[in-house]
Amino acid sequence: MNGRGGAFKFFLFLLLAIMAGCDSSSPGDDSNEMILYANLPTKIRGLDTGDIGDVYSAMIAGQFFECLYQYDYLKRPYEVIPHVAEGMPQISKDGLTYIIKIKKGVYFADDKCFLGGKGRELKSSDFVFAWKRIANIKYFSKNWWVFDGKIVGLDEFREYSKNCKSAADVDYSREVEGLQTPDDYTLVIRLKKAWPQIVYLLAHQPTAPIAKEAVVYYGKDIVNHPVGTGPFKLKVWHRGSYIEMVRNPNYREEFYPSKGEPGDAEGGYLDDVGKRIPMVDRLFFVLIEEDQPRWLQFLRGKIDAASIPKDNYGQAIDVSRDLTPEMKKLNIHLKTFKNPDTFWIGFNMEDDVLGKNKALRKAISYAIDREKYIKVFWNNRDDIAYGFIPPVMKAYNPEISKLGIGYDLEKARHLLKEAETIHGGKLPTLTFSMGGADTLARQIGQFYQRSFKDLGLDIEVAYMDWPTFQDKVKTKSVQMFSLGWVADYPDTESFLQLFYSKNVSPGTNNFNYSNPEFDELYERVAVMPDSPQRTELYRKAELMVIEDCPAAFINHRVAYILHHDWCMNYKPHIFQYGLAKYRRIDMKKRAAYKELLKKVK
Amino acid sequence: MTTYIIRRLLYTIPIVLGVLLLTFVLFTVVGGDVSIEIAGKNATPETIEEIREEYGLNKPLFLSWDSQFINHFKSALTFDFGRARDRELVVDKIKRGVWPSLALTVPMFFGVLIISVSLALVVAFVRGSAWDVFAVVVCVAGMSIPYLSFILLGQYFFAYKLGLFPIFFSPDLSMAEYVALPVLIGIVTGLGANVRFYRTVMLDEIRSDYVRTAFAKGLDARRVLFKHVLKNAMIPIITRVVLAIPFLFLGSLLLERFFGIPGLGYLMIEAIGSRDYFVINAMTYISAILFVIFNVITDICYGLVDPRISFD
Amino acid sequence: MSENSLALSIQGLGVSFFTEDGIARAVQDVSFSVKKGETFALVGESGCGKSVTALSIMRLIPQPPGKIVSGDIVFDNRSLLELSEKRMRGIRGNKIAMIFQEPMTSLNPVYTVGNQIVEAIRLHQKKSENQAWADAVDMLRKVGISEPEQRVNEYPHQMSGGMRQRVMIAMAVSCQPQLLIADEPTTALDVTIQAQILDLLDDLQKQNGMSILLITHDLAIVAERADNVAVMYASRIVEIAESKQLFQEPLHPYTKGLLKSLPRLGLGREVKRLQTISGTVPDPLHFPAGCKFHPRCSVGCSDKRCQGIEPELREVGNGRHVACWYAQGYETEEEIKEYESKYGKK
Amino acid sequence: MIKRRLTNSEQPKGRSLWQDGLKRLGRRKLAMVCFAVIVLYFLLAGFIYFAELIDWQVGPIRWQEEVGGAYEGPSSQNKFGTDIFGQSVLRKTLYGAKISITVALCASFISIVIGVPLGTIAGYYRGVVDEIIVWVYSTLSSIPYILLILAFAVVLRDKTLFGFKLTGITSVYLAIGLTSWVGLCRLIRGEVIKHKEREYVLAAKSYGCSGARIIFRHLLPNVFHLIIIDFSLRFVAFIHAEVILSFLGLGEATRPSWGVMINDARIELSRGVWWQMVAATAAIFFISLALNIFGDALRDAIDPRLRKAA
Repeated sequence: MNGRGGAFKFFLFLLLAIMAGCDSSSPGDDSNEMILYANLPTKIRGLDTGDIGDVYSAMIAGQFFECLYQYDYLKRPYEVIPHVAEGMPQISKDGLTYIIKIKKGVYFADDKCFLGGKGRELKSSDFVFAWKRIANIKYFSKNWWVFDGKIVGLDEFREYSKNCKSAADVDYSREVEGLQTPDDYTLVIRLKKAWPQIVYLLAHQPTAPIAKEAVVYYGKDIVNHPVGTGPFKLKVWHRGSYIEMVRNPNYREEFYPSKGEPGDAEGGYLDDVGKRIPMVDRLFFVLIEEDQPRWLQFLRGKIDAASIPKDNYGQAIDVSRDLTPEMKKLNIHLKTFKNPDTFWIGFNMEDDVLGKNKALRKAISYAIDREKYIKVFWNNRDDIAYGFIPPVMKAYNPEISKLGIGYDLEKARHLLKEAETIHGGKLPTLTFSMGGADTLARQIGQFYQRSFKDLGLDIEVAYMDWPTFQDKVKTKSVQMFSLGWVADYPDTESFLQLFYSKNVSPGTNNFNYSNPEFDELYERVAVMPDSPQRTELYRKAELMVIEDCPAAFINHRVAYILHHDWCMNYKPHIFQYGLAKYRRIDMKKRAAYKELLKKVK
Repeated sequence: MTTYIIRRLLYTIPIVLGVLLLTFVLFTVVGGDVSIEIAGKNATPETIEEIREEYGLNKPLFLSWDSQFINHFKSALTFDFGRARDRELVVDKIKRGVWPSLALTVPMFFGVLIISVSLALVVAFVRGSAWDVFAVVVCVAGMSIPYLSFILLGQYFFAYKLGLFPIFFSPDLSMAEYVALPVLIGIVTGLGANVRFYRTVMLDEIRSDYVRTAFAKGLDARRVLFKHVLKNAMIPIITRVVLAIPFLFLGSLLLERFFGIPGLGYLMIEAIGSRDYFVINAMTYISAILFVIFNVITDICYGLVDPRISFD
Repeated sequence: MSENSLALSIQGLGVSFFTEDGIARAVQDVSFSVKKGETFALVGESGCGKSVTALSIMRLIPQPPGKIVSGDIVFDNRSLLELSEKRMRGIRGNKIAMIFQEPMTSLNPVYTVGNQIVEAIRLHQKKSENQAWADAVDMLRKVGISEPEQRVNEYPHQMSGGMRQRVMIAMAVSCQPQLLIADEPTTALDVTIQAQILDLLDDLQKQNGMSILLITHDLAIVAERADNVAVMYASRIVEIAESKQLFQEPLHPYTKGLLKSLPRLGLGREVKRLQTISGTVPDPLHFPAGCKFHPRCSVGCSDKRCQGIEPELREVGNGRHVACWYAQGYETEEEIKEYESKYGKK
Repeated sequence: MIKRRLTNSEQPKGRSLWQDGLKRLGRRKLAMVCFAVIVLYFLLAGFIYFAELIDWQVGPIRWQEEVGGAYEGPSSQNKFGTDIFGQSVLRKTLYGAKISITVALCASFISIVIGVPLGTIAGYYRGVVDEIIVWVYSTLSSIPYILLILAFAVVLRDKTLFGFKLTGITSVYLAIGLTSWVGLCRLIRGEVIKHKEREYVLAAKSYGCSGARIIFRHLLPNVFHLIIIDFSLRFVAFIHAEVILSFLGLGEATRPSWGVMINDARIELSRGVWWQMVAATAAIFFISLALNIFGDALRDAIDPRLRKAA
């Protein structure tokens, strides 16, 4: 038996050695430390603020980087307020020149890229550098659309960068006429044409300033080293599992907002008014991509907040859309809010069958039982989309349920007959592409297939992974496809540009929709400042699109978020990222949760 | 011995070249262009073109000194796999994923090995008896249940229902805590095939003449099994064990996925989901290299266990 | 014959193998005894059950599927079949040793020969490691291996077949056994080496006074070396006799056939055509009814009694035993019926 | 000595390897039960093909039909319960046999079509051809199998090959088939090399048989049993591979397959919906068990030597 005993000891030894080798010391030993455990539902791409192209990367980067402007945390409707800017911009009468003052005493976090490792003060030239960098084509930023055709001289800078050999050869000292820095605290922006959405975009994550020192020092590795002026610093980024951040000790004096909307005081959002932020010392973003483990980790108190998976909806929410007693016993709070998004089945307008056949597109759109769809897949939470403007937008048309397209199988059948006449015979089997092959995607695909079968139309669903799907959409090689859009800022223009003919694939107009009348309207409305008149035009544009039917709009998501009661100041916000600085954690309550859990069980 | 190793290593060169050719054909020739995916949702055609240039996708495939094929070779031979889709160095990703993967697979591996070799010895000793039949039937039954079902049920009962183990990785857990259940599941799923394999190995040895000789000497069964049989059985065991080591580095695709263990298996699954050929290519290549190296090590180990083999 | 003069006595041994294809009665009703100091040969074609008989003595029948179903084996006045496994281990390798046919595979390839001999010595004798190694070297020298000091540290694969068989013998006789079972010890070896090995066995027998149970299919060996011979055919002993008698006057047709198939040298210039026994050894799963040899027998093949009733091994005078109706002198069916009335139907 | 012809019954039968093996196999009750199970699965798959061909609307074909509400547990009406759309899990499970068996059959077919000729050619002709073939399979086998399958499946998916669009199970069995011929090829090569030196081949050569004739008339029949045994054991692995590929989103998407069902059950389990998972697992379990036991029995019966290779 010696052989076995020896081997077993060896095995134990190895096990221990490995565990000792990579055991991260358990954080939170210091009981005074305030720690937030947030969930990161999907892996993020990188933390180079100029290249951030998705919500979750922005959510993380928002803790490190600060833009000129931000949205007020508490006020609704959403209002832009200064962040590192001293005040709102001074706008010239023609709306083409913006003068923006920058706060003094804003420092970058300490980092070894700076001389002596001490973060230096933020200067106006950091913005200019950051934006030229986005313009630099060799940098391949996903965010060029922000500035495309907007700022005087920046497009020329982009042209110039094309001729450079590599990103490193691009000379950032090259003058861009529309971006001037009279002094370190003043930024002058000159526009080619009116751009009323600019303040929203100056609050949009990719436009945050970046220190040239960091870009030079880290080179391509900048994706791993976010050096910003924000309230937190990156400590550990374990891409496969979690991101750990700590409070930035150099962070300037910032305070919790003092005013909110009615009801905020009752909601407990005003308990910390005037307190210095951030309040949390340490932040964990734990990567849990799948619903089930996330939900269970939440129930066990391992993460502070989580959305409700569709398969556990019944466990959390009762028929009256309130928390179930089980959740209430656990002191769990529910926050619901409407997302600024729309999901649809898009039609490729350049497709031979679909493009020329409006009746067919409409027939398909009328054949979708959106209510059932939302019931089956989203626990009845979401709003039906009759048009593309989501209800949270100011331009949302209250009459849209009557004006837009909803479920009407009779009408759909009628239209289909018409469509067959237009087509001149029996319609071929259409292909519907889905950017995923997971269970949900497959079930949704099946749902549509059944819906269209009821209509009398055969479709074939092609499931593919997201990259392939994207590739096919961008190369116009799909017929029907399932996609959606989340607004980056609270201006309906964000949706309108999706139908602008100059944005056809590989741009954002994946429908390849082209209507000169709409284009003309879009060009007119895009430069208009906010006014009731503009809202009217937005609605007109929406109806125009609905009539042409380049897509069957399905739903607007409504989020149901649960959080534990130790997670204070949890007010949902749909545009601002980097909200951890407002949060407060009651560590005692969290510590007591284990007992509570036992008691409830 | 040194010359033997060198000669043996030289034999591996064509294999490595073969692997390079295969990965190139798979991921570059058949796999196709990835520039659009990199460019993102607001991409312009010119950005896509620039990306193609940056990644060398517009170069000729084969017939040029600066062809993609030659570059593929160069990068593989220097272990420079470039950057993944998220612009992180592929090498960094792999380095980081190795430890969690090993923390999962090494205990699993030794657990399976020790339990299954011991069981196999016992079962081989009582061969032909009802216990033997029972063991074989249980093994085959275990092998017949899909791996995925094992994991699902294991996670469901032990973590969700009974709450005996953590459900998922969490930064406040020690590694021992969060690998416990996946290791357990891994061991249980691995036992069937392994016990059966080692039983066959042991039976082959037990049927040998030298075992009869040993019994004829008057040795008891324990001595015969542990002294004589086990050392001879070491040869097939070592082959299996040493050749399994490269797989340890790969982690476990499904277990890591289900338990959120940030290892190489998880990395691989994600790379598949996002068609990140850079990562898949690097993983394929590295594991092939490891496999080839461990093949050589296996041969050397034979020499250590089996006196009949000499390296001259 | 006094009991004390016997080294080994087997009575009515039956061994069966229970396989998927049916029960194979490998050994049936085998009885013989080996006197102290003599060489007893068990002769037969391969598959006739002689090796199984040998393994039964050692109680090394692979079990399952094999099983000793009847009979008794008496060694040293003790029934081996009744001993506990532990006591039996004390006999194996110590009182009864065995050497096997295949010297190539019978030694463990991963241990040195010294190691394997020492293991046997230390198992049965209270000797120090060093003493045992010295003994091992001595044994190797005794079995005629040159440079035993070096050889003792070699692995089996470094030796020739003959040398390995010498090592096997060294291992077997290292504890001075009373009985050595040699199961085809020379079959796998070259002819020149065969004689050396057999000579060695003779020498050792003289030195130690042990009995040898020599199992072989080679009658030539038997003629030279054995004192007594038992011939086995298809699981049964068909004839037992003193070696000389058997060669002079074989009684059983099978023995006759075997002897006729031997090349005889020195009988003048005339080279006789060697005769063979037609047909093949029956499969133990499908033994023919009656005398198992009858399908191949030139005498009794068409005889109804031979086809119907199996003859028992019986003394036919002169201390000779044979299992053949003809040899036993039962010429007619009436006689057999009479025999049956005496001894009961088979 | 009188020569005498032996009567037939006495003569040890000159049975062929096959007759002998099959006879022995036939005596094993368990193996025969397993064989019956396998036949049943194949018949089911064949039946579904047939029914689809003639558009015969029997139960499994109508798996898309709503037979009840969403996620209804097993009841007397729906023995295996229903899924999210109220489709019968029983029908889906039955239909899944078609997908799984198609995948495993096609993959086996591909691996045999590649592996056997290559192995035979390499073993028979040796020389440069052999070196190249050995190089190819050494290369393939130096990449961990699961990685190799995944790499093939990822790359092949949604590609168009010779006008064929590789969707769903097509890319699955191509990926499995194109990667799994290696073991078979190696086995056949080794066996052919062994047989090549046997007397009967040398004899055939000596009276002037062509290479092709020797291969087809003499060598292949003698290694054929290996192909069958290999096939029976590999079939199981292929069914299981389909499950994993489906889980990774590389498998069938539009029709129910066992892999897809288990994958779907991953989420359902948390609402206590276990029947889909159990149904699919059981379906896989029984055919795997049957194939495993039958394969072993077949191997033991036909070629006990091979036990070593297991």
